[in-house]
Amino acid sequence: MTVADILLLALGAVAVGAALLVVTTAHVVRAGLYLVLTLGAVAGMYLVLAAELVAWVQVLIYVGAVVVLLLFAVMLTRAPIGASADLDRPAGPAMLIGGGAGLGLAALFIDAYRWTAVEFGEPGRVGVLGEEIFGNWVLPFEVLSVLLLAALIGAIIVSRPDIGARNGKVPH
Amino acid sequence: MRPVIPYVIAALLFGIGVYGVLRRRHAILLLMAVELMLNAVNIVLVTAATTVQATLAAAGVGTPYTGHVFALFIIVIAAAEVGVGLAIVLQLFRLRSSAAVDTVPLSDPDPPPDAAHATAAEPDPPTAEAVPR
Amino acid sequence: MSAGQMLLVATLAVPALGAAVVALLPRRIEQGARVTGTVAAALAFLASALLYLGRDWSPMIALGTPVQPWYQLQLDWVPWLNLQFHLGVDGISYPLVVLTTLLTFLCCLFTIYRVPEGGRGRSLVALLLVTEVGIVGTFLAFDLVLFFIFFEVVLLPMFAIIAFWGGERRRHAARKFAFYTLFGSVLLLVGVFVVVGSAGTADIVALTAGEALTRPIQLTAFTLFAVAFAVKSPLWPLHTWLPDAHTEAPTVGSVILAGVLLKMGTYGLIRIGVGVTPEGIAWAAPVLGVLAVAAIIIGALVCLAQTELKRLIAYSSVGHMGFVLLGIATLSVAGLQAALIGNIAHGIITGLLFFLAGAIKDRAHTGELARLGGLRENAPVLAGLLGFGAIASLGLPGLAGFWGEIFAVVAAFQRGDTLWVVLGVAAAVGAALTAAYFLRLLRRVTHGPAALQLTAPGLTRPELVAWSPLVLLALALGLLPALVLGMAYDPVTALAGVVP
Amino acid sequence: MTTHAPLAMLLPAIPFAAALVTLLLPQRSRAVAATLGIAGAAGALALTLVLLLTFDQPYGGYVELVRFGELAVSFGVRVDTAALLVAVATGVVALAVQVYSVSYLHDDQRYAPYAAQVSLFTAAMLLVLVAGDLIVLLVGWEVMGICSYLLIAHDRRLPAAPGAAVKAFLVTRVGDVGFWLGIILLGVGAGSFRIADVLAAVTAGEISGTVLTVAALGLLAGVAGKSAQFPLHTWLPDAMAGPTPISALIHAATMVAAGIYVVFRLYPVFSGATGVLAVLGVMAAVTMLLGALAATAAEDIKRVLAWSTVSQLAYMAGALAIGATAAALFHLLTHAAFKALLFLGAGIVIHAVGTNLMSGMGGLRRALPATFWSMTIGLAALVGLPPLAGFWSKDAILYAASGTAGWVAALVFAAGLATVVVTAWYATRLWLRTFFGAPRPSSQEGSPLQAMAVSGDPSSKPVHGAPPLMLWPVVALAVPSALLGFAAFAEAFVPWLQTPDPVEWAGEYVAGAQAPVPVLAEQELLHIGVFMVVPVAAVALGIVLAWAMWRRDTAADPARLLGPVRPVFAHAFYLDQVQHAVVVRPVTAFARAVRRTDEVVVDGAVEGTGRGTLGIGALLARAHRGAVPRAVAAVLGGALLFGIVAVTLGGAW
Repeated sequence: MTVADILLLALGAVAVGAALLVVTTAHVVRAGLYLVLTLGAVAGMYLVLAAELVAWVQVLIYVGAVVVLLLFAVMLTRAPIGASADLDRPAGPAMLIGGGAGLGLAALFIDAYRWTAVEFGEPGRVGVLGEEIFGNWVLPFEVLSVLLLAALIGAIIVSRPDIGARNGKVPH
Repeated sequence: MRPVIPYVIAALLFGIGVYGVLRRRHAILLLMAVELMLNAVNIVLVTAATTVQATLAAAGVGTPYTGHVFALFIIVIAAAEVGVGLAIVLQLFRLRSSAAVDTVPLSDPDPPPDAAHATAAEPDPPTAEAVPR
Repeated sequence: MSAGQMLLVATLAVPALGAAVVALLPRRIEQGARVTGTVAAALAFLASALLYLGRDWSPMIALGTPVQPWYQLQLDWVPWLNLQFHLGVDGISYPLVVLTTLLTFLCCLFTIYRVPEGGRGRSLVALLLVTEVGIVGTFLAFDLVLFFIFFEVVLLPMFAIIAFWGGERRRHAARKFAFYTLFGSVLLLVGVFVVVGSAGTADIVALTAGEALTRPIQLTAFTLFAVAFAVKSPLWPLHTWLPDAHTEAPTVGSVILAGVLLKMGTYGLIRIGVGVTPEGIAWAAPVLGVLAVAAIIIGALVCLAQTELKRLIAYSSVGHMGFVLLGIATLSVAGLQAALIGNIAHGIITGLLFFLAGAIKDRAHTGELARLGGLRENAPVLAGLLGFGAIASLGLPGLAGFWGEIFAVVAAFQRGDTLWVVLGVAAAVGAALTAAYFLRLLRRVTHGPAALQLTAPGLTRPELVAWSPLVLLALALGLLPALVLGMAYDPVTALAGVVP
Repeated sequence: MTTHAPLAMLLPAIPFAAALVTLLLPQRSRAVAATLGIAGAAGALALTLVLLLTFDQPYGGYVELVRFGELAVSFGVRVDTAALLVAVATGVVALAVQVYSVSYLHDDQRYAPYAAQVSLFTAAMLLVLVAGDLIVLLVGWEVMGICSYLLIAHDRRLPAAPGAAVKAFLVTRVGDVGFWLGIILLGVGAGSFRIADVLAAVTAGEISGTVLTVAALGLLAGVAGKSAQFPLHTWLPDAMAGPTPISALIHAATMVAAGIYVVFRLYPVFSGATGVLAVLGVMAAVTMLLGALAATAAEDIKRVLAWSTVSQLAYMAGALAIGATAAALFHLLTHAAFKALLFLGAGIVIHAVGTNLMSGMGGLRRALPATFWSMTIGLAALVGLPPLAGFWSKDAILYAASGTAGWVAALVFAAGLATVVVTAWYATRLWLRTFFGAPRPSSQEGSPLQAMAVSGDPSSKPVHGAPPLMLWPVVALAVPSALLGFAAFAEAFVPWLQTPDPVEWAGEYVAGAQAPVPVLAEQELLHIGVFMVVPVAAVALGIVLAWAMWRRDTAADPARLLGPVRPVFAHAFYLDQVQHAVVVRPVTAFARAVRRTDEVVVDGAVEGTGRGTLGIGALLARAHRGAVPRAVAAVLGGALLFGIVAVTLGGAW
């Protein structure tokens, strides 16, 4: 049990606990806030795992952008601020499949790794990571940028039905 | 470092995400659950990168940071996904004045036994626009 | 490449090129495109006819090979699949090749003059040419995989011909045709792989000569082949796609369907069933014979109660192909020869009959026997030709249809067992029933008072040009069956020699 | 092969060529068609005469047409005097008919196909006569059938014609199933279709008894169909719907005789098979009486003649059954002459009065004197009045029957003698009702048999005389009808009717063969003696009975003598109805049932498979059409399931 393990355990506990709250809370807005907690805990785990860049990107994009987007969406869809009763469906199948997937995977991992320990190598270096991205993975990277662009345009078009409308009589 | 710890956490997060996707009716909550699953995958990737780097770097095989790269990619894709997803959610909400996914039909309705049911199921932009903003 | 090989390639390539050119010509050149296609078909016919001249005249039985093509073309295509581009022609396939090219040419010629409703004539011509490529390729292929590929090439253009230019229920008929034959083709494919996988070669010449296949493999493969070919031929009770397809298809489609497309099944049975899996066919011959005779009798009886002109002719095909299959099932030289000439005769005569039926339906706007009548009052030449076609089709001695029928029966009697004698007797009774329904047809359609006003009762020149070769061939083959059988005697004798 | 054999091969080819050319003519080119038809028949006749006059030995010649396995089909001829004599008869009648038709069908719109079909028929008949190969014989045999079909259906004004044509072809075709099988059995048994080889094999006993019997019975079925013998005789009276010259050519003189000729030609097959000749004898005896009795009540003049043809053919069959082959052939020749004469004469009568019904005739001897005298000769020959042709030939048959032992011969003799009486009766009736008495309007009411007539033009036209083109053939045919019988006195003629021994005459002609081919068995034709009184007395009885009946009331039908059995005879013992009920209706009903089964069960299975697949697909589609959450649950659950399966079964982890 090293420090890293303890940190990971603690952060993991936070992440899992907050995640449980995300999927169980009756407040839509609170769910978003719990999500922030989960994502932050995961970012902490990345740090422990010596993946600094991933951690910061996680914080920037997830916490900074995605969650904000989600909260905006919550507002735009005029979700109730308080607790609402009809957010959930029956828990039975969800519990079965979700629990099965989670515990099953966990069992597999446990079976695979037992309690073995590995040593950390070199601490994460962003420079090397950059070389990697723009060396080996430059083509996916570029494709990804196109994807982002496409998603951007797609999001605009989907959310603005008046753009594609032929007769232009969609009221706004 | 015991890789089993982050792995198990990832597995649990994934299971929770699945549970959320299945449990929740609200489209935004659904998206949040999906984010949980994506994060679980990211944890696995990063852990694996660390582990592999540790075990294989000495042997000179394996490319370090591949897991990190993938994690980054997934984060970007997740962002894109959320963007598009939320746009769809907004549109859905505009059409049905609800963000619940239960009621979305996946195919054309069968030849309607009664016309009223059919028009109710038909996505019809002009009537949807009647929803007050 | 020798001249013969070039002719072989030309027979396939000319219609393919023709189809491409017709498809690529600008849209406004409609008539020109049809003429172009017809010229391609004519060239293909010429090439196939010339194949005969360059043949190897040496007697072949001395060589000891069961299959001895006049000439062949062998190129590696996909070596790791044992797939070769192996073409060849011999006395068994040559008449079928010429019949195919001739009928396609006549159909294209006919299409210049008349396009059925449903689409543009140039597309029809192009599709006809593609069909021709498939059919001729099937007859020329000396490689199992290649055979299968060509066998399948035919399917889609024919589907399109029926589905676009057909009658009222064309979609249904086209789908039924396509699915039914595809069902057979799947089994054919499996059979091909069984054979190729077991023998390690797909070369038909080698497979026919060798004894590479064990008996269980042969039985399995033949069962698969037999179902596929039985669907195509068609053999009762796998025939029901045929009346629908023939009835709904446009005239030229029916002509090609009945004239040559069905022959792919019987040709396959002879070339592959007898050649590649002789033990299999010998094992299944009684079943084949019984079904063939059932087809004869049932086809005739159904025709006797049939009320629609084209449907009647379609069902008559079932009966006629029953005779062909009976000939094959006897596995004797006489039977195989009877099957060959029966094939050709049926192609010629039924092609003619479908042309005539199409002409009658076009003029009378109905094919219901109850509403037709008195054709010889309105359109004496048409009635005369219909009479000729019907008489030829009922197997009148002296016309082409006779030889295949009687010698199928002769071959059955030659087998000598009680079963085969009974089959022969039943087939002869079926021949009498055939006469009954054709006379009923003539009585309903040509005799009696004129029932309908015909549009344009006279025959046009294109019609006469397209039909007269068929009339002449029906007569010529009737008087001189050796035109077909002379060149087929040696190959058939050699082929029958491989049957245990 | 001598120079004769190719000439003999040319024999059918001449009218065939004429037929082909005529068929290509436009339909209305009468003159050319008629010329070609006459030229074809005349050419064939001339060639036959040449062959007959230069004949010294039976010969044959073969050109192989095609080879099926070890069986070859060759276009071969096999010529002996019998073949040539029948060919002469065919040629003469065909020529007469071609000439006659020019005038008889003077207003026909479709003369060219008609003439072509007559020429084609002539060619087919000649082919049957000279064929040296069973398959080639079959070709001629069936082509004759189809020509008969086409020509019966020729007359567009008769609603009954197409039906009668179909019936004629189908009934003979049913018999031909047997004929096919007989030929095939013989060919397979002998290993060759050449008649010479087949007969040699039969004589040598190479074909087993059962096979031979079955083959002979099969051939007999074909013969019964073609020669209108019971029970396949029903088509012949109906065939009178054809134009009268056709009745003369096909349904009296030649085609129907082809069956008899084939039995004659293949006689060793029949005599070698046990019991087959007895069957033939019984068949002949039944047909003889049946035909004659049916003729007594028939009202249509052509039907009377048709039934008489049935009856006379049965004489020939009976003669064959008792082994009197030469007598059968002799009767065939004389019958061809006088029956053609009678039909053509009847044609003139019908042409003159515009009806087929005898109730519309009467007193015509003054209007048509030449026809009257010719037909008188013909009828007298038919009944067998000495010294006309029919007397000698019929006498030869009866004498042979009386002189042969066995019950078959006795049966044939008894039936033959009874038939002589009946024949005399109905012939006298026809003669009296047509040519004597007062002229009658054609549309006479009250005859219950009028409906039986195949034709009845109700408008009563004035009687007009015989056109010369129609009269000449009739008068010309009167000569052989009267005199042919005397040929039996000629020393040279009698051997011409004998069958050459098939063993000696093995096939190809050997040039300069030394020994003449012996005949199978010497037969005599002429018996002048006390016996001749018997048939003459029978004839006299019949004539007197009819005359006495007619004397009482010259306007009434002597058939009233028949009393209650008259409708039975008029309907020919209701055999048509029986045939309809026993064969036609069950077959058509069965056909409908089969069609229905084919469409509902066989096709239903196919369509059902398609519909079933669609149905299952629809069910599955409905299962997939749930809302998003259920779909998601299914996907994730499925993935989990796969994972579990992979882990459990994979076992790698």
